[in-house]
Amino acid sequence: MVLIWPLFIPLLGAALLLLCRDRRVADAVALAVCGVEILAIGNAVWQVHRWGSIEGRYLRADGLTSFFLVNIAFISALSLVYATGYLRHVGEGRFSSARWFYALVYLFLFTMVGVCLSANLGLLWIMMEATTLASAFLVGFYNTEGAVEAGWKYIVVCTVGIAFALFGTIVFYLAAVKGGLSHASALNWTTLLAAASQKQFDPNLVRLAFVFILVGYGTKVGFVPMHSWLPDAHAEAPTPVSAMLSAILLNCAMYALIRYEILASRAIGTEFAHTLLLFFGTFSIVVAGLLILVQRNLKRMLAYSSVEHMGIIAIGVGLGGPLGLLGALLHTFNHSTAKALLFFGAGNVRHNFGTLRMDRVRGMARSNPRTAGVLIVGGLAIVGLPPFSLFVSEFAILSEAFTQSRYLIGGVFLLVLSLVFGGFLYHLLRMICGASQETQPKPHFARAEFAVMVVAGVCLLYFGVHIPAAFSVLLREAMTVLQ
Amino acid sequence: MTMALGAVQVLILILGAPLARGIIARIKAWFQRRQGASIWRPYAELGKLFQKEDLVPPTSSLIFILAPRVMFAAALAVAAFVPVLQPFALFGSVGDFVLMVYLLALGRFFLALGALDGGGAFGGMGASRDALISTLAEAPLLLALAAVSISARSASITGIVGGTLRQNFFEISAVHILAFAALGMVALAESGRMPVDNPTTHLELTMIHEAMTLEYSGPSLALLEWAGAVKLNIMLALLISLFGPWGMAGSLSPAALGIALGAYLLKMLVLMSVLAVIESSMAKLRMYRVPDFLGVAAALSVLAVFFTMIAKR
Amino acid sequence: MEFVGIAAGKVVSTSAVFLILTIVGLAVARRISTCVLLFSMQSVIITAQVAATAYLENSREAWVVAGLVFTFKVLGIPYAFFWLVERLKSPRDVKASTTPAQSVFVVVVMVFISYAAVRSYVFGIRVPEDALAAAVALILTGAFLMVSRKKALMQMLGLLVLENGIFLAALTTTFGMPLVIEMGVLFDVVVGLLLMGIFTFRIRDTFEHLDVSRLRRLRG
Amino acid sequence: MMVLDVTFWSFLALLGVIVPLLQLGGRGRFVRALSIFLLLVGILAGLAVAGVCFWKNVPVTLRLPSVAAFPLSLAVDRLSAFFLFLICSVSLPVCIFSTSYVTHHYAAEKARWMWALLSLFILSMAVVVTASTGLAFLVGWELMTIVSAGLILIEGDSEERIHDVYIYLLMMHAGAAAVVAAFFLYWPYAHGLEFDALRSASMSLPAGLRGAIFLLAFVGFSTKAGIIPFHLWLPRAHPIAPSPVSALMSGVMLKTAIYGLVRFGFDFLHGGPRWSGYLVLAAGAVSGLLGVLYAIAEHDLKRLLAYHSVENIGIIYLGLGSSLLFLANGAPMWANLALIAALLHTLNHALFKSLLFLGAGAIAHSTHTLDLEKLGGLLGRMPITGAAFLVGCCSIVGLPMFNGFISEWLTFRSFLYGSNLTNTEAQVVLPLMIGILALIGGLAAACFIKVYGVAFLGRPRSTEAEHAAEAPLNMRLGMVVLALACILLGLFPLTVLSPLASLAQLLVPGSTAPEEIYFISRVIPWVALTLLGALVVMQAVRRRQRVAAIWACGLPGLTSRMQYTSTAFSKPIRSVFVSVYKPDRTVNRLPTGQSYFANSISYRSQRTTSFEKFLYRPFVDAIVAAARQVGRLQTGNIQVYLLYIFLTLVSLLVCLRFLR
Repeated sequence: MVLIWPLFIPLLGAALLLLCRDRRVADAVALAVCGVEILAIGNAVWQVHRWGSIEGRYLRADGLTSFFLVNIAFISALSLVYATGYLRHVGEGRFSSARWFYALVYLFLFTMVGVCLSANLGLLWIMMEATTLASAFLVGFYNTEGAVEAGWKYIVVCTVGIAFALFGTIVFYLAAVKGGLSHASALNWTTLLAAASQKQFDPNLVRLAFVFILVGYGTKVGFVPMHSWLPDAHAEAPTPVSAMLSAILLNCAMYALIRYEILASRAIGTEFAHTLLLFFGTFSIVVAGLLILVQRNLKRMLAYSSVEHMGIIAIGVGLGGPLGLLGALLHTFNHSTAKALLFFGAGNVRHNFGTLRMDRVRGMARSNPRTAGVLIVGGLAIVGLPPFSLFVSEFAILSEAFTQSRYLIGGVFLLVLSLVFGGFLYHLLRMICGASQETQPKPHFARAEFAVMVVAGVCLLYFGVHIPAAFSVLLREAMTVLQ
Repeated sequence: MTMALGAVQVLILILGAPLARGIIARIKAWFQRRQGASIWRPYAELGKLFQKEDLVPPTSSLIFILAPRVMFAAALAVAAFVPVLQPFALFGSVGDFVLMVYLLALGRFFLALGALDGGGAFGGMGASRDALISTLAEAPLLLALAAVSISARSASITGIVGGTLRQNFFEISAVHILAFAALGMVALAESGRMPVDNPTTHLELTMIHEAMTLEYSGPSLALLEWAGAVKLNIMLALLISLFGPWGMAGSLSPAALGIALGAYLLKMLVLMSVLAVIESSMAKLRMYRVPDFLGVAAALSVLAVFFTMIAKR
Repeated sequence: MEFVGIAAGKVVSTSAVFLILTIVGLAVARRISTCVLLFSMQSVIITAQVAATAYLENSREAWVVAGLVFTFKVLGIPYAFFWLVERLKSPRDVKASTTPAQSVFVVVVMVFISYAAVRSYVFGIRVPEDALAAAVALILTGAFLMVSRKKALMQMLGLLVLENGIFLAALTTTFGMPLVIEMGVLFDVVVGLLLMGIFTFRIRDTFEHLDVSRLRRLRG
Repeated sequence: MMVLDVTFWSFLALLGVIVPLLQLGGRGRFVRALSIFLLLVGILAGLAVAGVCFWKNVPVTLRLPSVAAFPLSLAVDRLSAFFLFLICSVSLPVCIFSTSYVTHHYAAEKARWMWALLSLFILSMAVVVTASTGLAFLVGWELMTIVSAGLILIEGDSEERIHDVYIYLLMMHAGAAAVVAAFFLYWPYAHGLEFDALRSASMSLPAGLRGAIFLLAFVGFSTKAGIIPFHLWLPRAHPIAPSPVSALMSGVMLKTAIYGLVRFGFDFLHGGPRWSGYLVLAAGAVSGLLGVLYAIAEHDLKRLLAYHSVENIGIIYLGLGSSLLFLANGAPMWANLALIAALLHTLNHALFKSLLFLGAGAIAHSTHTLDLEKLGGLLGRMPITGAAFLVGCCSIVGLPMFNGFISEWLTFRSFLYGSNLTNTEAQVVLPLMIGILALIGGLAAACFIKVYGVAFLGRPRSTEAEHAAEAPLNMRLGMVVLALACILLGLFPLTVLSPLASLAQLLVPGSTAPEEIYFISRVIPWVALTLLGALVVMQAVRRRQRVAAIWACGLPGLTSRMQYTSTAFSKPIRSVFVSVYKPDRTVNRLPTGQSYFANSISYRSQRTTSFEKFLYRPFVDAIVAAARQVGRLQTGNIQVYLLYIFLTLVSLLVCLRFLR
């Protein structure tokens, strides 16, 4: 019952918001629903902490779920508060009004919470596909050429990818059924985990299933070469949605993948799944690192950076080990914060300069010092410099790589970090420094927007220096699920 | 007593320097079948200059006056490193060759600054050319000294001299021959003699050392000239004491000291004759051939160092 | 009743051939409406197979699934497609980037591959080899259609064929997943198609054509 | 020692938190003045801690709360104390200098950032040298880079500057990656990055790994140190920073790299692999020679000084290399000597290079230019600055009685001992390094004759130089403090040498304090006395002076354009070493076609370093080309995207089939 609320509230919120015709009312309702949702998630996380895990027929939650739920709550709260300021600049169209926006966002949120709470692998798939469906209109929200194109690519590519995940799910189901589980429980995660530990599954089938799952959910995570939808969708979506796509959706897809990784590792040993994850992770960071170098559009660059960071998380999970998993989980959270902050900054750039072309933006330090500050903090954090939190998580993953004497991966990782550093700094320095353009854009900044960014920035800094005790507990409980 | 003798040695090197110049000029004149001036003339010149007033360019600063004095003081300090009559010198046992070379560099540094402070074109020209030469001379100088020092297993000047003294003249090694050649060439360059520099020219295309002292007059010029003479004297004395110290006074008896003085004067005369021969028979090198000349010296000194390794086996 | 059982068994064992026929048809079809019809026929075969399975396994859930499949895939979706083709008023050819001959060749190769791929798995799990191979062939053909047909509508159709293949695979290997899940999957498919349909309108409105291979503004 | 702990804490707190917060958050002049005062107090506290630890050898350890699974702690052992002392003793005069520099040069808003970042910069360097876990080290290391880049950007942000800063950041990051890798290679053996663990793990490392760690540390730290060919950033970044920052970057920040190399090479690895000495020697020789040669060709004062940093780091490397070589050949006594030489030169270079950069700052303050061709005659106009700068010049050239000489002398002596080794290669290589060092010294002397002669002596070459006025009091104070330090250290080196000898004994086990340090300490005062005595005597018997114009070859008078310029001065050396410079010369005559009757001739000589052309450019081009190729895969065609997915799936399935 505890788990119903986090699912139900966004759905209810979406319905409520469709009724709000006035933008101000919609803002207020959206924020209120967000507050209630945070409470619901907080309650669920607390209960999980108290009882260890909550099992249900269709919904369940354990430490890993809590961790991702906290992530979702945090980022969506930031995004929604940011959106209240952001939407003032958006022209009202037939379906591009504030209420539609909020309604779709809450629908999107519902599906993502659903992904995390699913106890049934089939339900997990359904929710995963639903995330695509819910966010497709958000991606195409502006209804411009680019938005429509991005939306189409997003929905088609992701649906095809997810279709393979469905096949993978079926094969897993087959393996479970052949392994002696009943039809009703052969998709239930808890049962499957127990059976996997007993080595009841045909290893060949599990391998086959995992390959399909990896390609399928990997499309959603944004592994190269299945990442093609990602830069388009991130670049064309409204900024709060970009932030949510990058900072929550990708994590949710990663969450699904991690669930299967746990199963596969239990069933056939860790080597197979880990090798695949390491391969895709490494390949992704190399390609994304190179692509970051040649981007011209700020949001596209951020999108490729997301690909890179998902690769890093995959490497962390693929390495396993206490430090690798710790790093991967921390990195999930840290990357979300940093990427959300950067997307917010990018949104401001778009408002103030009317473009996202990085070569047309100059001298922000003078004309928009606050946006410049946001981009500096976010940029330094995302390339993994201390004292920001991504440094710590990347440090942990690297430690694990070297602990296992995987010098190749460690070396490639370090090289790519330098590459990405070069790519980011090249553009950021030019955007922030230098003489500003002749037509001075009006520095614009709503208080709410700025507050959000300050929260994110402080969070990045704080987690780089110290990890709060509560968060440590959350991390520890998530890691017990993983190990 | 030893200390006193050390002081005497310094005086010999300082006060005898103009004389050495005079003698060289006289030998050169003899080679050129001229009568030549008196060998005491340099003293007269110095005396004359010391009587005069110092002319200071209007744009110059304190450095202009300071430079000749630092130059002379440095020469004085270096003179205290070189054994003449006995295998001992004031700084000879505590100071090593590196310190000695760097003291010479101190003088040169300030001389060049003084030249630049004149504010004319020639000072800069001389300083620039001198900078090239002394830069290139420093490496062979130190390497050759190092080679000698390695084979004597001591870095101090008196230690090296003592090491050579313990050797028989006929057992003199390849290291010494090579180092001697290198040091000889460097000594020519360092003291501004042919074929590197012509001390008698004032032609703007060719002069180096003279260009640097061109704006000086009176006591400053006297100090510069004197210091230059001391430097030459030191170089010659150094060559003698490092490569041919035999005859130096082992004890402080008058007889030994007398022999030592005689031997020193004789050896000095030989070297000065060689110098005069070189100066009379060779043309000055073009400016950009000087690096080749010093390159040969460097090669010789590198070989000398290399041979120390072979000699040790 | 014995006769029905035999017929059901027959359906299960021979449907593969008919499915392969529809695949070949899809490869050579030049008009969108033909493709939709072929898809509809494909769905009929699958429905029949579900029904046969339901009868043989005597499962009530499977009957519900058969009903759902029939309603949506045989009737609903093809009807929606025809409606779309009418409303979009776009040219009716499929705009293939391969000639029909090439397409047929590719499809035939894919059928071979399917049989070869399935062979190594069927021994372990005892499923009808033909049906599973047909399912894999459907998946591959769906993928092929999506890659080789430039029309947005044809991509949707390719996706449907692909989904049919997956459904069939689930059916032949495990006799279907739990009902709730099947319904959820079907719901997703339908909503997904709905969204894609809306997007086709948007594409037509913004670009004035439906050729997705020309949507190349975002790249690099 | 509670007192030391508290002092060290207050140093960290003042520099890291209080001063930046007061500067950025505080309002009013009083608060800002207070924060500057607190900054100076903080540095003094650091100086006190470092001094006590260095001379009395009392270690201080601070444990900080760990981040995630990684402990953070700072510890001041004797090596750290030496470097902390170096940092603080240079920072103090630089900050004094800055008090007037910043007020004169920056508006209030920039000044706040300047002070805040300056404080953080000093702190980050202190963190680097006192860190006792890998994480703390790397945090300090990266902070140091970012903060210094911020300081450079405060000065101005034109396109070229941004480009230079970018190159700086990029190379620093790549270097940091190498350092990170060097640390991480320890992990399987040390199970952590605490320095104690690394130290004990070094015993059990396999030989290959030792070599790899040393190589990575060498590359990483050499990048920071500006060793050729990793020096590309140095002559770009140092000149464009504000002068006090240049002083800190060149004087102190480069030294953190030396610290790192000593930490790794001596403390952790106890000498590294056998070839380590040759590698470091070669790097030092190349950097020393090329650095000074490039410096001579420059006529921008700060660029010239930057290249001299390359040279001096080269000299330090020569000392370190010979120490490593001695260590590898089982001669700890001489290794000790060479290490002392290197460390002393580190301190010396910090003192005189920051003095020179401050001098450059004072010149820029008074004349608004750093182009040597536009200076001249400044000594009469800025006597204190001029005198202090002269001390700096004498020190960097290594003239006796100044501090640079002591360390160069020790280096020479250590080379000389090379002949006593049994290893034939070392026996030849080390003594030959005497020649290299002598050549470097000679070239440096030539270069600083040029600098001082052209900038401070003769006639002014521009109206700005003609109207130059002496720098404000605080600037002078900063320079004079450093100049005095240079002289005192040059005359009485034993104060630093004897604790350094004890430090070297810790790093090189089995050695005793070499007699050379006592030797030089004894002889230098006597030599100085002789020189000064002679000078005093000569001054006493000085005759009258008269000011008279010099002979102008019959022309009406001399103008400043007739003086030798900086370019002209260096011409002989440049033409001898032409193969090093490889200049691209272009001569344009107008009108074209008539070679004898030209109206105007313009001559341009441009030098792009060969390293940039042949090493970095192809590398960067290759990466960008690869990135573009990869970018082409993102065609924009959705069908191709789908194909990627299918192909990935198929190839994975094929792999699955065949790997089974």
